[in-house]
Amino acid sequence: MLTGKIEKNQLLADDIFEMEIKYSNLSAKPGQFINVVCDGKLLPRPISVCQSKKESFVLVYKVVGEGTKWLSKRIKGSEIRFSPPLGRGFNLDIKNKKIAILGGGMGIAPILSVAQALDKADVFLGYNNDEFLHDKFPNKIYKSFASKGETVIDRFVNSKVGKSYDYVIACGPEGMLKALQQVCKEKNIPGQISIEQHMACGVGACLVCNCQTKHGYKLVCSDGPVFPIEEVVFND
Amino acid sequence: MLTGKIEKNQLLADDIFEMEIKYSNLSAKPGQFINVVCDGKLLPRPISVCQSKKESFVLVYKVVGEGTKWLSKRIKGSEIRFSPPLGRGFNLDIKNKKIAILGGGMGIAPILSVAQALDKADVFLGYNNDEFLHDKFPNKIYKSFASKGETVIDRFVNSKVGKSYDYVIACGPEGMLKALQQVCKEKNIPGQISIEQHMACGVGACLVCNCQTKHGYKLVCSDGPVFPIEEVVFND
Amino acid sequence: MTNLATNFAGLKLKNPVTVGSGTYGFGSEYKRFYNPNILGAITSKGMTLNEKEGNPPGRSIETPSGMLNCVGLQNPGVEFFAKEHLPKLKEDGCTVFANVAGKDVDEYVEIVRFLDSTEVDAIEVNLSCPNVAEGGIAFGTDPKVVEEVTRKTVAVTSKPIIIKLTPNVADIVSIAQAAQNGGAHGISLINTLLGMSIDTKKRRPVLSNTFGGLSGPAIKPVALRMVYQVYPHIDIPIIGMGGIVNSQDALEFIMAGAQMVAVGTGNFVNPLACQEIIEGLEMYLEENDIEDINQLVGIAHK
Amino acid sequence: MTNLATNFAGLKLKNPVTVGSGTYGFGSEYKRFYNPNILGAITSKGMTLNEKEGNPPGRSIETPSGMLNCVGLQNPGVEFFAKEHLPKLKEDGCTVFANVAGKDVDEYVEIVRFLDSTEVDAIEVNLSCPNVAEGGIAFGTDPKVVEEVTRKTVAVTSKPIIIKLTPNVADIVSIAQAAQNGGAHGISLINTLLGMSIDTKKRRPVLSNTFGGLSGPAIKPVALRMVYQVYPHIDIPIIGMGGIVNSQDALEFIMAGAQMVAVGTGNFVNPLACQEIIEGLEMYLEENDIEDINQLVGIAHK
Ligand SMILES: Cc1cc2nc3c(=O)[nH]c(=O)nc-3n(C[C@H](O)[C@H](O)[C@H](O)COP(=O)(O)OP(=O)(O)OC[C@H]3O[C@@H](n4cnc5c(N)ncnc54)[C@H](O)[C@@H]3O)c2cc1C
Ligand SMILES: Cc1cc2nc3c(=O)[nH]c(=O)nc-3n(C[C@H](O)[C@H](O)[C@H](O)COP(=O)(O)OP(=O)(O)OC[C@H]3O[C@@H](n4cnc5c(N)ncnc54)[C@H](O)[C@@H]3O)c2cc1C
Ligand SMILES: Cc1cc2nc3c(=O)[nH]c(=O)nc-3n(C[C@H](O)[C@H](O)[C@H](O)COP(=O)(O)O)c2cc1C
Ligand SMILES: Cc1cc2nc3c(=O)[nH]c(=O)nc-3n(C[C@H](O)[C@H](O)[C@H](O)COP(=O)(O)O)c2cc1C
Ligand code: FES
Ligand code: FES
Repeated sequence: MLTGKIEKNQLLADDIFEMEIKYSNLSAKPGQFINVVCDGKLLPRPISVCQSKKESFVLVYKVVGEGTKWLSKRIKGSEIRFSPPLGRGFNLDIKNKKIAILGGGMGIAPILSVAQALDKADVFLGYNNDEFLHDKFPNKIYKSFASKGETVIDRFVNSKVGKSYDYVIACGPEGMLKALQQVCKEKNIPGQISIEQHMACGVGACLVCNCQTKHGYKLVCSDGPVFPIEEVVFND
Repeated sequence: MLTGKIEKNQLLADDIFEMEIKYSNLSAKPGQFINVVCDGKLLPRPISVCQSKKESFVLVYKVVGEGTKWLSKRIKGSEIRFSPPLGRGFNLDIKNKKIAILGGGMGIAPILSVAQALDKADVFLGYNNDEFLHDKFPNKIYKSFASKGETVIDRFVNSKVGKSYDYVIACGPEGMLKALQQVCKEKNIPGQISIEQHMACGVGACLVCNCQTKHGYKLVCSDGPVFPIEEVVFND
Repeated sequence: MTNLATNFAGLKLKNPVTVGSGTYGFGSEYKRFYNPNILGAITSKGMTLNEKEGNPPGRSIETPSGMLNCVGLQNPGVEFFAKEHLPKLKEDGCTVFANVAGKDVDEYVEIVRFLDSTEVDAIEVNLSCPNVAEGGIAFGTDPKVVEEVTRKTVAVTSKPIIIKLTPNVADIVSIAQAAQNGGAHGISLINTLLGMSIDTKKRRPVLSNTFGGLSGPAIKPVALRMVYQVYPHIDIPIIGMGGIVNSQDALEFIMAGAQMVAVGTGNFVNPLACQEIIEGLEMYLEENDIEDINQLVGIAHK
Repeated sequence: MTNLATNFAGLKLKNPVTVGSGTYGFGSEYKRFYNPNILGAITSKGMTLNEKEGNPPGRSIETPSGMLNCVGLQNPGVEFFAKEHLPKLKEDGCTVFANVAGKDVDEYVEIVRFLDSTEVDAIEVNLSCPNVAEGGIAFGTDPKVVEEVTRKTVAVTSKPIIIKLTPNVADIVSIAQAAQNGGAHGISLINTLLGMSIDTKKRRPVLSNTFGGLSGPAIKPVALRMVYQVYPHIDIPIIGMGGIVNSQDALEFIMAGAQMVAVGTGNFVNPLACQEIIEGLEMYLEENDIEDINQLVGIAHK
């Protein structure tokens, strides 16, 4: 495990925190995650690397259980332990495409660095209520708010521009990805999505993090977490 | 469980910390303990109340495992949860006696408030190395240092004055209490000692904290932790 | 208005929460925290016919998310209980389950016969205590013996008999069925798992009895599995226990098929655990618009 | 100079540390953390004769100080292993224990016969996986079947056969003795305890297979107890496992009677666990002036 020092750990929005960790050259690719050790919990927690800088990196996480609650209470200066970057990130070798990048809820964190790398792409951000991270995107942004009755998929589909995209990159809750997959299937749009599954080893050794794909089970930690959108088979 | 706020948590000596907790009228009697909740550990940790003031109380504890390590990392202002005072404290209704109060190592913490109540008594403090709490005692003090080859029992026995005591009150490691019991038996001196045992409920319900006495098993949490020195039967 | 009241083996209880035998003494120890009569029932510590001294010191050690104990059935004997503790409990308005253990079938029968003439509301027969060489483990692992003890104890009392089983078996379902065949009115699942710990400094077992019973959240998955496995195979109600410390845990057991739940080690973790669990169950019903907690029993099977 | 080297069932190993089958893949996954050839042996994931898909998603959940899994023996089949993974492991200088499971006695025999012609150093026969309806639980709970599988697999190979037992039994000693009677060269203790978890929001079991295997520190007291119980009753060596995450844990198992220890869930907790345990054992020997780790095996019995 690697060790870094917390430089910042602040509330961004409802229960959502941004943590900056001092550590040189983590060199995570967009879409990769790290396994974060949370005291008192047995297994480390997978969290996407939101920003990977030269001397530090940033995690954005939501408090949903005891591990993330513990994280949220770490103060500046304390040490934190984590794995090297894990998983396959997004393939950014997408040329001559009109790309839409969609992030829903916590799914906004993993797509920030993708959007920064693909700054010509349009970005659709779906919030529940409070917005966060929106000011970090260099792209053209379309926001939607579930609290106002509009999901990010609604926004994407309803947007006139929506019709002209020929590639999507997305991360968000399963319902959102499933809806997007349906839309893309109808319009024959390819793309990549990042999905979640409970993990243990994080490196492809224990086989607990499988997901159903058209080509049989794959491992979210090592074959993913990013998969071609058409490949993932969601539950009904 | 009760909740208090940490006012102070500072290193006193090697691995030994003093924690002051803001809480009104805990009203612990000398020798009583509280069960302190340590995050990440299942069972609360029994710690003697070292000082019980009107608006706060003080614990003095040594870091020996994960629970006490967690305690030592709590910062000023954070909350801490604990039980009401538990166990029977020392019986201070000792009239016309020439009393020696002996504390060895962490056993110095529980006897401070006894010594303050019985300020005519002489106090023998046995340290390993670094001294702590010695400046809080209003009594005449005799110190000894194991690192210099003298135990508190050596000091007590060797002290000329020692011969004239007719009552002892003591707390410390089992070896010390056993040696003291031997001395007291020979000289026919009565007294009270406070002993330790692993606990679970802390209130006399689960029966895991028994100790051997001349009158059969007794419970350290509810019959003790203070027992007549002649009553406890130590292991060989 | 939501309903926490439940019917267990013919007894009307104000809620489905009791305590694990041996973790709550005879009730008085927890009075400083709340009035024990808020519980659906109080389960007494395990009692034998005559007073028992139990094991020497070195009776417990904490383990990851659990604890080991080898109290060894220390108790004042069933007569003392009936004279000293029971009247107080009844005065306070408690429903009382008396937990009993014997060294042989005869002792079980004799204790139950004795308790039949007292005011206890039900008798929980512990066929599982792993600590005492003469009793304990053997009884609860053989379906024939389980059926025999059940049949003989049921025969000498008009009070409900609850058979408490050991989890240290390969097939808990057949054991539970044996209890039902013997005429049991309910089943308690589970007692502690047999475990041990070694002091690497002394290079010796930590517990005075070498082995002890493992309890607490560590064993919850095993306990829950057993309740879930047994539920579809018997018609008598189950008291589920093993690692319950909050109302979410209690709900898991209820959904797995427990008609009642018992809080054991949870009382040590938080002396208010039982009270908070009762409140938590009430809140859950309200928030989820469920009228009666009994609608949730076994719902995870559907 | 202290000695960590050990002899296990006739194999000379550089130290007594291996990994729990199924927690370490086929070794390559942990190469980014350290070279797996530092281990006394690598134990492969569980293999069947033919490729197996395993259970649908929803294969794991964390529990207090433990985890449940129902991977369901997903594996590429033993031939693929021999062709793709084994040569690499041998090239790296690893000693390899191949863990195998069959749906019936014949499949066990066939796999072992196949592996006999490969470079694996020993074969660990899993009689305990609780996840697969056809195999798993039944084998390891009946002494007669244990003896039969052991005898028949030993007969078709000149390699050491290690029998891995399930803890979900009432009497582990008689099962271990059955393995010894069948001619086993070693015993692995323990596989996972059968458990489950319920999602109170969905009111359904969390795992796709309803039940799963409980592993991690939560089960350490049970695992240690079984090693301690079995040790005096057999003459073949034991691989102890269940909740080992650091060298103190490993020492407890060794003192209870384990000739080797395996780290399973511990690898997830800390990917460097095995390496740190090897270093920790070395330090312990030095600090305590013990020449040979084998002097500690079973010392808690003395
Ligand atoms: C590849 C990947 C990237 C992720 N990136 C982020 C991120 O950038 N920001 C963020 O807020 N969250 C992210 N998550 C989700 C995050 O891992 C969980 O919210 C977190 O593990 C919850 O831990 P807890 O202890 O607070 O909750 P608990 O529910 O108490 O956790 C219990 C167990 O379930 C696991 N678990 C719970 N929820 C999830 C989940 N959604 N996915 C996987 N495991 C889960 C935990 O790891 C733990 O083992 C990501 C998950 C994956 C798989
Ligand atoms: C009545 C009483 C009063 C005490 N007063 C003090 C005090 O004022 N200052 C102080 O430093 N220590 C005191 N102790 C000892 C203190 O309880 C232990 O040091 C502490 O529980 C260790 O917890 P841990 O998690 O750090 O260690 P671990 O060894 O990891 O604890 C593991 C388990 O063992 C128990 N345990 C370990 N050591 C002891 C012990 N000596 N006595 C009882 N249980 C133990 C723990 O409570 C826990 O359940 C007292 C003990 C008792 C019984
Ligand atoms: C200290 C202690 C003493 C116990 N004594 C008894 C007993 O006398 N009779 C009995 O049937 N069960 C006894 N048990 C088992 C509990 O009643 C309960 O079945 C078990 O601990 C699992 O529940 P838990 O995890 O909530 O503690 C005891 C448990 C503990 C921890
Ligand atoms: C994810 C996972 C997969 C496992 N797969 C196997 C297996 O294929 N064969 C086997 O014999 N044991 C298997 N086990 C059991 C472990 O090898 C080990 O016996 C058990 O987990 C206890 O050790 P631990 O607590 O250190 O994990 C598996 C355990 C886990 C956690
Ligand atoms: S988490 Fe172990 S294989 Fe993915
Ligand atoms: S700790 Fe429970 S009786 Fe003393």
